[in-house]
Amino acid sequence: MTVMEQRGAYRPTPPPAWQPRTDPAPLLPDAEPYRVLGTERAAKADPELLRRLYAQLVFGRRYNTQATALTKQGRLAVYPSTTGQEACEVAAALALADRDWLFPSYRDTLAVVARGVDPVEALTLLRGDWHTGYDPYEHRVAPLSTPLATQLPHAVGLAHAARLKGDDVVALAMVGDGGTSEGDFHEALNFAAVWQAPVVFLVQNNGFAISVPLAKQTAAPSLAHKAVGYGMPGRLVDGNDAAAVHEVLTDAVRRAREGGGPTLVEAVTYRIDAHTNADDATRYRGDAEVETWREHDPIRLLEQELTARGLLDDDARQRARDAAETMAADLRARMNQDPALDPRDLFAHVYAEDTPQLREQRALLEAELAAEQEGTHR
Amino acid sequence: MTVMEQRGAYRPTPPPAWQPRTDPAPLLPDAEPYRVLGTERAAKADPELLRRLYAQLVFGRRYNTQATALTKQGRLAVYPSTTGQEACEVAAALALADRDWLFPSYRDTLAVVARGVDPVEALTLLRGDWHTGYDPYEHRVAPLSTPLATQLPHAVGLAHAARLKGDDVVALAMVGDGGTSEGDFHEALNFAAVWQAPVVFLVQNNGFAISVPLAKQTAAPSLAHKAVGYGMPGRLVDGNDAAAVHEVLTDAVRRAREGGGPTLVEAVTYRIDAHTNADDATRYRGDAEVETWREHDPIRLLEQELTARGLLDDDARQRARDAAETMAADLRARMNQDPALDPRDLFAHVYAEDTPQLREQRALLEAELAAEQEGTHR
Amino acid sequence: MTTVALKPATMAQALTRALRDAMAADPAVHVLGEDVGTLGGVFRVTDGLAKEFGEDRCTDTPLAEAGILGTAVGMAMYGLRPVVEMQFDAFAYPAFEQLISHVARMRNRTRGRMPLPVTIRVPYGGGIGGVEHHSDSSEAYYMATPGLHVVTPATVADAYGLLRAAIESDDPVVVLEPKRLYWSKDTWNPEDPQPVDPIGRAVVRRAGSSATLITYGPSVPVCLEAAEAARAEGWDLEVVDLRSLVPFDDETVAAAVRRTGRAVVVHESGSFGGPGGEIAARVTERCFHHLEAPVLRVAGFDIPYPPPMLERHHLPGVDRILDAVARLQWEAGN
Amino acid sequence: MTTVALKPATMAQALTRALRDAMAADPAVHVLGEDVGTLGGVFRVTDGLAKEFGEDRCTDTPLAEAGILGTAVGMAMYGLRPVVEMQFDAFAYPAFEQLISHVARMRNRTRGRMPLPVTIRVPYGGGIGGVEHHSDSSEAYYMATPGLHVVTPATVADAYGLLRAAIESDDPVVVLEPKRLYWSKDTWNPEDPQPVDPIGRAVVRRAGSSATLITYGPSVPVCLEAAEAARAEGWDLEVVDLRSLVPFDDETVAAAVRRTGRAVVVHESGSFGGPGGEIAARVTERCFHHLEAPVLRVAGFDIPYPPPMLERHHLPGVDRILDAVARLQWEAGN
Ligand SMILES: Cc1ncc(C[n+]2csc(CCOP(=O)(O)OP(=O)(O)O)c2C)c(N)n1
Ligand SMILES: Cc1ncc(C[n+]2csc(CCOP(=O)(O)OP(=O)(O)O)c2C)c(N)n1
Ligand SMILES: [Mg+2]
Ligand SMILES: [Mg+2]
Repeated sequence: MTVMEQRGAYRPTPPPAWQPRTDPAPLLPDAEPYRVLGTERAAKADPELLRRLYAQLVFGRRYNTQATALTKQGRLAVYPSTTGQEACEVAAALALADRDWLFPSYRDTLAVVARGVDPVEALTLLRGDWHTGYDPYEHRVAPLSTPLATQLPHAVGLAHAARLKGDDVVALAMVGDGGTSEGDFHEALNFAAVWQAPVVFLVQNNGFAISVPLAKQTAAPSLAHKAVGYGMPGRLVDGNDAAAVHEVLTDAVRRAREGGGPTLVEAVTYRIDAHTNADDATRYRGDAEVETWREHDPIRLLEQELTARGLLDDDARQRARDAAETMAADLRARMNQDPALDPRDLFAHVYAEDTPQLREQRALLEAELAAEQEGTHR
Repeated sequence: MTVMEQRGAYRPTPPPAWQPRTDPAPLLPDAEPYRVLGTERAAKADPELLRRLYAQLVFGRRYNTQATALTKQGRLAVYPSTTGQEACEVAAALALADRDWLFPSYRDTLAVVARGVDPVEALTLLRGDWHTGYDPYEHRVAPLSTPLATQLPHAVGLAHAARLKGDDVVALAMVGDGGTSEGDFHEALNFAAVWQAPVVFLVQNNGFAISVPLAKQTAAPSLAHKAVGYGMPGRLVDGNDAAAVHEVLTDAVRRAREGGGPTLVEAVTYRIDAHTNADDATRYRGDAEVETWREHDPIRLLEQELTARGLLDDDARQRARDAAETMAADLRARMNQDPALDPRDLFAHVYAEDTPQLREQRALLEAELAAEQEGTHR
Repeated sequence: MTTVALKPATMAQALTRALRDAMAADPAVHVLGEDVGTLGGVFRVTDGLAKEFGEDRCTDTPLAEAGILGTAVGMAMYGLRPVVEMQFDAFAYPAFEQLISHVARMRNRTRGRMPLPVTIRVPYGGGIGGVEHHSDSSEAYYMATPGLHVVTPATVADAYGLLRAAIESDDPVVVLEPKRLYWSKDTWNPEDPQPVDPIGRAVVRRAGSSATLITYGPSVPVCLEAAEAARAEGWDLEVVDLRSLVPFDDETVAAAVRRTGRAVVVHESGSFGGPGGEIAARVTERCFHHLEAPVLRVAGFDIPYPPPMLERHHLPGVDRILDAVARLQWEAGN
Repeated sequence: MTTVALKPATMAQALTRALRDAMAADPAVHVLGEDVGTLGGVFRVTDGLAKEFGEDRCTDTPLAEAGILGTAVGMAMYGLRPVVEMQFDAFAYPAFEQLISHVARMRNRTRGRMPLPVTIRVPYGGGIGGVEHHSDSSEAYYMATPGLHVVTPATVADAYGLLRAAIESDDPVVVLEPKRLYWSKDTWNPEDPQPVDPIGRAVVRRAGSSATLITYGPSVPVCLEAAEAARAEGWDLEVVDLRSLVPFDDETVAAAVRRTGRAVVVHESGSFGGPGGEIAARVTERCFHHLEAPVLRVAGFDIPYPPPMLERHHLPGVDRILDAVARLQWEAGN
């Protein structure tokens, strides 16, 4: 049976015989972002999971501050920080099984690292080295996508292919609030719903696309409300509540895995740092706003919960900090080494096999390198 | 005050202080397509309007059959018929004031004609003559748009510009069900809502995009459900009920004119003919389905209503038919004349002024034409 | 071995056959695009594939070209070999970001770890009386995008061979199918299709000694016709069919031009910024001292594609080609 | 008349000034794009415009390039003169369908009744250490699209003049702004900006007699540097700055090449299918008998733009230019 037949073929019927094809009600998001921490629901959360999330958040925050520091030392060309968004980044990675695929946007190196990729390999793009430092097939992490929203159809295609092959694989694709305005967002969600592809779309609504606030990006009640227009459920979640994001994503992944099709998740969060180290956020927002969000810090929220319930002792806290510091020290040390790039590699992977034209150009470059070497260059 | 300020600036607030920015409920379409004819609502409809719509539908049907006949005689290269969709075409034109703008898709020559454009001028594209036979500024009708959905951002931009200039102008843009899948549909609706542009989007859901049925195009409850994801109202209407389409579009145009912003209207209708004369619809659909829709013919629906209420006598019926026949005879006669195209015009309007390169190429063509003339061509 | 009689077939039929054979040979080959399933494509090139291989192998997609190519990228990432149909030349433009920013670069970006064996079929060019947006010669865009292969057949046999080779390539290949040759016939044995040539080889379609016409796709038959007509004027013209624009067969082309000392590049695409500039420049770089005259270009005009009623004035025909040959400074040299 | 001292200004400042002057001169001029309002653009070229003219004149749009250009088309239809900013070269690709299928054709399609005075600003090219998608040389795509004008400044004064001319043009103009020259300084009098040259005129930046370097945009300073270095080798190189790629100034370029008899085209863009092929071909067509050697091309390689750590090996520099000059067959002629 084809995917189409499974979903039941639609034949046009004249309005007198009209039947809504899908019930819209269950597709609409709740009016308020879903929360777990600080609510009754927290009691039902697995303490082990909460502790794991906590350690990962601490790790993630340290990763963010370390990477930002590396930009100041000129060791990273640019770094888009996820400080304040660690709950989304970490939950995205943790909600997936090993065999699943992650499709990160350019901002999501933390999710990539949380999925198991070596931080140095995750950062090659941003240090000015080759684009993808890791093998996408090793951890099933697609290359970081710079052109916004273009990774979403890739995730749909991969998930669809896996399903056609009978493999039990889910793809989770990440995008920003700004990215939802791109045509590729629309086309990807539509394909996903029509094909009932096992894919989860996570929109991190961090309030801004560089300098542009959400009000200039959309007039929708929420970004999650876009889901009904594709015939998939939309979920709104507090993006700084790690337990909530994890639960909502895990549900969506399970649903996709069981053949229930795609889900759109909007996580409401905030970009505490500037767009990147090169950006000056004071040009477009005030400190007061940032302060409000610092109050709602993802680590603090989780720490409060854990502490209140006696699930976090000083030891565990220290272990989390130590692990983070070990990573940071290692990252610093290894990023301080200059990578050795071979200019001849410029031609190595343009095609499976060099064209005659590239062979000529490689020879030209080799002559230039030889002249440089011998100091005979002009 | 800028448009943005009028709409009220959104500042990100942490989820604990979350306020839905827009109430989604009024944006959602009804579960059933809106109908007037054959319901109690019909009693409230203006008899004069109904009679006018009737005459226009008869005219439109005749236009469709005549244009289709012209393809068989080789007088039109191709014709995408709107037989069965006349209610949408006619209502779109009639819902607009003179100063408003119509943005037709490639299928909508009938709407263009209903807006006042000479049928011969409306058909130049389809007879193989220059693309736009009419002056877009004379009747405020944009050129027919072949690349699907690309006309939608144009409509938004024009409406936005008019509003910025303080002009009381609304744009109505037409698109097919298939066209809603394109990225440009998404981007246009989003811009329209963010800018609160005075624009109305009319989707004619005629069941097919060439051979592809709606079920392969979308999994949404209805196309009108896409509206809420942009923060604009979505309306679902019986596209074969001329009174209903006219009422819904008129409301949406009024709303836009009054500063209420854009509306998405999905008119449920059916393409009775093949995609174009070149298409073979039997490859992808059965006669039975077509027959069901013939029962729900827009002319018949309106005629039944008018007749039942004694609003249509034989005289009026005959007058409508006569007007349509006059148009058809005139169209036949004028389309049977070969238009005289001057090859030199190939260069006339590429730029305001020819580039030196085009001047050289024009000279080449002129030499070729001279040789052809003198029979000295090889 | 039984001898099979050569049967006439159209280019469209050869393309269908190539898709069918590729799908039969490799379950990873999937066809997707607008109307490719039930309808068999607006040019019927995918006719019968959905029936034979199922709708999951030959899929009618939603109407969104970036989505089609973008999902094909994802499918290729997972090991499939998608063959995408863009319905017409101008309707490939919405997919250009996916094409340029991802399809052409994924192998390079991942240092060879994530190749994308995606085939992109684009019916292209004019001469079919199509309305605006249905007759573009868009090859310049593809040629200017490193990471893509670009091929275009001019014969029925090449249509089969190049499409098979494209699908077998581990790199993305744009297959430009000349619309006006879809119904051109050739005797071709579908039971024993040509072995698949590697992509990147031009072929001399007609040997000649006076001058070389360098051309491809829809202009090949026009050049052959011009070469016939040229005999009356005492010119013996050579015709080279490039078949592959990327990679470019410098060897075959330069050898031909060195033999004749004169060359004209012929294509439908506009001249300015079109393929002819590249071809003329590389031929000149390689054959400068063999050239009796500059390499000339015969092309469509640098205008948006004209309406059907005027297209014959736009498209390079026999006369425009021979006019150019006449300008090859015969007094000076020969 | 008071004499105003020439002050050093950057190219970015001159562009800002051009926008400001154009907006002040004509209320129909509107700026739109991503981050152009409050932030003043990622390169600060639109800095201060929203403040001075209001957010309705300088508008932060949603993040969607086809939407930006598509709505600009509609605004132009209604008599405005939109100036669109594409944030980086590679982020203009999503707008290519609007660009090719509408912007470039609307005047022609409507027989001159609906001109589209849209200016499209595209920061382009490399040399700034940008990550992938931030350093593309995309001029070949624009050049191959009839109906567009394409200009690119190399000096502060030209940045002002060309942008003003683009906005005043009744046709769509793509303004390619060399990112790595944004912060290049020049003495330029902002109080008395250059009169606006008509689009389409090249300029000889350095007279010379040995050979002509034909170049534009970011490669102009590199060529001037190469010309200085060449003196040590006994070559007196001429440098022509094209300024306008469409229309092309055949007159100035051909005159220069006829004078020197040798030419090298220099640009960052890849060579294959890039602007150099067109330029070399047209120069050869016009100057064949004046040429002592084939017109050579010095360009970036035919590869996706490389990572920052390797870009210096990709970009044409003084050495690669002089190596090419050395190959201009000096033995044969001079
Ligand atoms: C197609 C495209 N257009 C423009 C850009 C330039 N750009 C990089 S990040 C960015 C803002 C993204 O905002 P959002 O999607 O909200 O993600 P965030 O940065 O907040 O994570 C822009 C405009 C791009 N990368 N791709
Ligand atoms: C961008 C683009 N892609 C493909 C096409 C080819 N095409 C022309 S009409 C059509 C189907 C359109 O379906 P729909 O939007 O439902 O409009 P309808 O024909 O039913 O009026 C297609 C695929 C096109 N014109 N533009
Ligand atoms: Mg954001
Ligand atoms: Mg339809």
